[in-house]
Amino acid sequence: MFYREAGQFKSTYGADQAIFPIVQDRWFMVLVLLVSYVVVPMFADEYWYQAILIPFIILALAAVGLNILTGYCGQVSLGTGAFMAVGAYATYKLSTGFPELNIIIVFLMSGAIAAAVGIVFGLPSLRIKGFYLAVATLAAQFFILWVFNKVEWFFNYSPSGTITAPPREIFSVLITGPEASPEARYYVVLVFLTVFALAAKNMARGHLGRSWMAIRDMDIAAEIIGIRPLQTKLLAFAISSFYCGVAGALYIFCWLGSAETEAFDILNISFPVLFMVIVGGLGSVLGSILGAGFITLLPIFLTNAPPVIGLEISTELQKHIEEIIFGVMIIFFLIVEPHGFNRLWQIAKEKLRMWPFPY
Amino acid sequence: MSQERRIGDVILKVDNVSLAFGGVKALTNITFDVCEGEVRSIIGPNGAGKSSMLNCINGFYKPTEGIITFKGESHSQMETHQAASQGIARTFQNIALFKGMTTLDNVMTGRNLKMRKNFLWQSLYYGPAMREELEHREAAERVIDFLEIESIRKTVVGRLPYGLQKRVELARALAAEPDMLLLDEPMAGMNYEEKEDMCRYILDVNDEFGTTIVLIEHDMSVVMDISDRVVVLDYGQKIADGDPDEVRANQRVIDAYLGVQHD
Amino acid sequence: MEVLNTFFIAPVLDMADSPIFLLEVIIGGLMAGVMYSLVALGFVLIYKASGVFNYAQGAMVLFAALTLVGLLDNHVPLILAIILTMIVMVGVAFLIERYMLRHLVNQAQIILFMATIGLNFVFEGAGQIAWGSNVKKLDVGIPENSFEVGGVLINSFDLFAAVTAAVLVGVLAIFFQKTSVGRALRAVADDHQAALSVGIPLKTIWIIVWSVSGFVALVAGIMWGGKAGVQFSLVLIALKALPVLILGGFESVPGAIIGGLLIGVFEKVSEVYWGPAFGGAIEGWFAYMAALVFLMFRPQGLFGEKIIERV
Amino acid sequence: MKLRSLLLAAAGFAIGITGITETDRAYADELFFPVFVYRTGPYAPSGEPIANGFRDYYALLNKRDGGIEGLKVKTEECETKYNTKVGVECYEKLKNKHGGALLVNPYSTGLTYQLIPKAAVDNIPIISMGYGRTAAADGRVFKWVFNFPATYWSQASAFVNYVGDQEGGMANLKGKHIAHVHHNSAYGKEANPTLDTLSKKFGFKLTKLAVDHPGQEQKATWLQIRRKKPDWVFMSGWGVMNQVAIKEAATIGFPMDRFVGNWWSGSDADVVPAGDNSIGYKSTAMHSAGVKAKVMQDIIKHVYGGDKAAAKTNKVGEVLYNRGVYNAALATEAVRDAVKKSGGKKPNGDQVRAALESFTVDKDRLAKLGMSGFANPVSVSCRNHEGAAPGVFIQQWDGKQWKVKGDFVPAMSDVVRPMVEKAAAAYAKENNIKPRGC
Repeated sequence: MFYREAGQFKSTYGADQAIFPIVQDRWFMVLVLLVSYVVVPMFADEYWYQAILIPFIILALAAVGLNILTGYCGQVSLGTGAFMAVGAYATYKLSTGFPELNIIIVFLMSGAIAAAVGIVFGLPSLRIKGFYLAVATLAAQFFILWVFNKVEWFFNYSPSGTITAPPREIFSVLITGPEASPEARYYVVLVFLTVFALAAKNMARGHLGRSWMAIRDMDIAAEIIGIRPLQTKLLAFAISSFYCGVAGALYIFCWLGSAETEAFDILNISFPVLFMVIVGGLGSVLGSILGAGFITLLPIFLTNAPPVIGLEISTELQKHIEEIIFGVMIIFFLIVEPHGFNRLWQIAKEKLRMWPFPY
Repeated sequence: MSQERRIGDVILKVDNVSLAFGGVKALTNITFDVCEGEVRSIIGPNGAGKSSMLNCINGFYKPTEGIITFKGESHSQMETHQAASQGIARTFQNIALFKGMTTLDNVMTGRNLKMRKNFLWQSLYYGPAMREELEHREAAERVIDFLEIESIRKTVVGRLPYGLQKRVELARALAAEPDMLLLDEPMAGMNYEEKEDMCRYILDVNDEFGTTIVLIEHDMSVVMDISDRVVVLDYGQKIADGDPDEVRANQRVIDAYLGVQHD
Repeated sequence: MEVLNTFFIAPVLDMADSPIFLLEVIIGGLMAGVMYSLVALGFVLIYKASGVFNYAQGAMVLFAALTLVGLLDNHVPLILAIILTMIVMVGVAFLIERYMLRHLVNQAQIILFMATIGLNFVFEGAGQIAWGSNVKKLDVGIPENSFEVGGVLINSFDLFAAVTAAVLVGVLAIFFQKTSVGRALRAVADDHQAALSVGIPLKTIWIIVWSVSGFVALVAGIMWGGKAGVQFSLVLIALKALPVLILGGFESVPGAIIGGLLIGVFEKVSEVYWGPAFGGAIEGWFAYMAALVFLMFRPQGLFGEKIIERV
Repeated sequence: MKLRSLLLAAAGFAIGITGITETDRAYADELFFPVFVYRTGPYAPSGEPIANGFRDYYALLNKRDGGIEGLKVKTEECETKYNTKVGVECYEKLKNKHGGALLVNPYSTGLTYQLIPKAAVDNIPIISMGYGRTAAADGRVFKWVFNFPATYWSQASAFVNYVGDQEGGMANLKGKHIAHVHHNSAYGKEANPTLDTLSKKFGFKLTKLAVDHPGQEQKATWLQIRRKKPDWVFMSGWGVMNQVAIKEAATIGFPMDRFVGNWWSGSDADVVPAGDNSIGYKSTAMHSAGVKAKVMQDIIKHVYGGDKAAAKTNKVGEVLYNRGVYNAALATEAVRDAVKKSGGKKPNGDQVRAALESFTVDKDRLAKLGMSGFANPVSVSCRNHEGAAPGVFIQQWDGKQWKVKGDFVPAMSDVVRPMVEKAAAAYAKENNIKPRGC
């Protein structure tokens, strides 16, 4: 009833190509932005920022990046953790080496370095496909982390082998390091996600996105109509790694503050981010963000729900039950909607179109 | 109804091309040419090497021997994606659409080669990238109009019926504004009406845009009706070449189609 | 020049220095490789028959080993415990087919892969609820002493593992080649649709193949559990099997075996002789790199057929 | 239908999470200790006894003494799975609960790294007993972090001291060969700089062998040891790596009494899979194992009501259980000092920190704690957060239990301390911290 496109005629192709062609969608996005930029900071406390919102947003950024590669371009990668680590260590080296450099520029430069590394490890994708490629990207994962662990130059010869985010500010507001306020860090990561998600959406709906999807859907046909597979795939690797690199930099500089390579371990990052992309919906920017929400928030919810409803069970048993529920929910969700949250969102919109009349 | 058709000079020359997979010879010393603006058909029984021939022309297979000359440029080996930039577009025997994308997006991929704005402009979207996008959208819409697939513009092609998919594939090829269009059994699996429609589209393309068409088709009656000249392949060898009437009368062709034993 | 010496000359001289030790390293690699093969085999069986890349294979190894140890700790005799564990694994296979696979027929491979990740969590949680998270000693009476043959140290446990793997592969080969179920399995592996059309019940096949894979997981669990104690970390051995899979191919049983042995030898030789030059702990990524480089030259893997692309 | 359930789920979700941030009550008579545990996941075998030790010691305080100086002890466990991300959630959830955490024991290397810079902001002192950053021993830079009774570097130097002792004098170390088998992570590499320095000083040969995480396959490592035949092997292992290493050492016939693990490689779980082959294996320790100490007897009596079997299934007396008890006891005593100083009132984080900086547990106090002969005295100062005179015990596995062998082995502080101060200074410079003078 309230959500319908009937009567919204578009007289130009431009209007039809708009990112949210339907007026209600535009309002909805405005609402989401309003909530995240204005309402959330009014209510959130440090727990919300540090334990929920900031890690969620950073991982959502990584998921958007991986979705470019896996969802749009069809190249399954398990090297996300490594590319994030490249971003984090590059940021560390650059910002300790050139303390006067603006930290935002450092983040972007680190993203570019991650992109370069991504291109190198994307080269095998020309010949290796599917799960073989996925496993091959693990070579990147293990090798890169091994290097950061082994070569002391990367952590400035610190005897504990860790990197720590030094305090850096923009517009004289501290945004990294332990003293930075959670609000400031929240806004930084949120702006990054907003801008980068929009950019991803823009690329995805332009000719670049079409070449990626063409390679994904049928690489031979794509090549025959003139899409260069290697360049297209490498560009996807580069852009995806750029996103992951920036996410990795934020992960250390705006969230953890201090870490070693273990923070980017395959089980901590690479697999979970891939889950986010699949659960959210392959080839959907919005889906990546929803998927990141599901994968990061559900365990927190499952941990904290039983005490709230007055259930007292041992920590151990609770964690195991949590794991089972988490697993079952993934399977259940895939059975109900294999195309992810994005598809569910579309179905919801279809229903709203009809509402309150069921048919 | 048709304008005066202009058949021009030779646009494609296939010279002594052979193709082998391991020890198996798929094509042996094939030579023929295609003139600008004509409808040229390649026919032959199953396994005669027709699709392999097309695959050689657009660089997907690399001929073991021989030279292919297109618009004066000769090459024996080329990268698959180069053919497209030289102005060759094609459709496939088994539909090779991008199934996860909408009709419009599929057609737009046909114009990808002509779009130049890099990813930085695209990530901004507003400005040059949008202008370029809209320009090509208009071109794509002209093709969509032409093939009368407006109503399925925003439908994901994987969900379309077979006949429509074939048409979308043709649209994608046309969107590239090719000089030469390779059609691999565009009418396979269609009923009579659909075939008639498809014939009309092919002839219209040829007429209106002056596109050279190389066609593989099983249905002899269709081929004979719309082709200017026909090449006949059998067991990877050329057994006849000429206008439809000549070919129809050729004894080797009749034998091949009737399955007379080779000596 | 020094670089040349460190990376190319010194390791080779080192090898030549003590051929007996080189032999020992190679044998050590083969023994480790057998252990990798055992895990890889479970992956291959399921991938071959149902196209599912079963992320939960590691968790299945853990689950089977935990069940076995749990039964043994409750004084169930060994043979009975193994049989009971097998029954549990068959039951698990049945449940997986009934509640998961059946509902995901014809989905994309990556969706099935994701579903097995969900399965992985279920296995981890359920196994630990039932049997706890402690390290448990698994003692099924495999001898553990070492002896020297011509200066080469051999461990009877490793030897036992190698023999077990050989027997297991033999049994599987007979199962696949000689029994009607095995033939049906191969038919399904070749072509799902075709198998269905000649009346092979896909669902039964899936239950069987997941059960067989559960059996392989049990064997792997006994071997790895005997080595390191039965504990949660068994889940992680799946990561050790992945380079084997890309080298040997996801669909090839001999590939899993030969691939495992190759990776094992490669890992040990590289770690022992090149580890010092690089700074150690290189065997992990070296295995992946080696598999990757190999794949660049032979994308179809060790035993795959050359892929001819058509349109 | 689908939509409705989705909305319902979302609503439930929001409620569930909101429930976490509970409103403040007056908690003036409660001392809150958050307990970070890892009872699940790959490291559960180590995490469980530690967690039980904490739990039981706090229960003992409430049951036997009615709390600390008349104030009730309130604890809450939070499962970190030894995962930094989950740990951060735990920390943020618990730090302000029940009137605020007085101190934290992060019990996860990654979480400790994360919390070290944060402690000064949140005003919650960190006790990282035998893990975390070694440089934190320099209290001038790391005001809020305490790592008594010894750091990794002190431990490594104490190990060398022990070897020298066993070889009949430090002079005999010359020409000896020591191998360091270590987990290939920041943690595992901690001992390397110390061992390097000492190998130069005493002239022994050092071979460093890194084992890739998680370490289920170590054939290459142990074949190298078989070939190079070091006189001693020191191990910095973690999780499954320990168990496999001990088993492999037995396989190549390495003499077990010359194989010494660090304090994370010497728990009851570590020797289980190798069975009798592990007899003779040694490790460093901060305290003794077993239930002989009075505090253990008190736990069995007050917490388990004398039920020895129940105590055993709860791992009372295991090395890491005792570590939990020891850690909880020291944390408690520091808080006790702070309570006393504030006149019986509940202290805040800064007061606890101040108490920690003059924290002294001498022999008498150990006796009062029921820990005579259980551990060595600790004495922390503002400058030295590791405590004066650090060192380790050496314990040995006899097939049934861990037994401390010989005397307390002191660390070589003259070598280690300058290294600590150098590392701390580098950290301070990089992070714009002005070291305090003290």
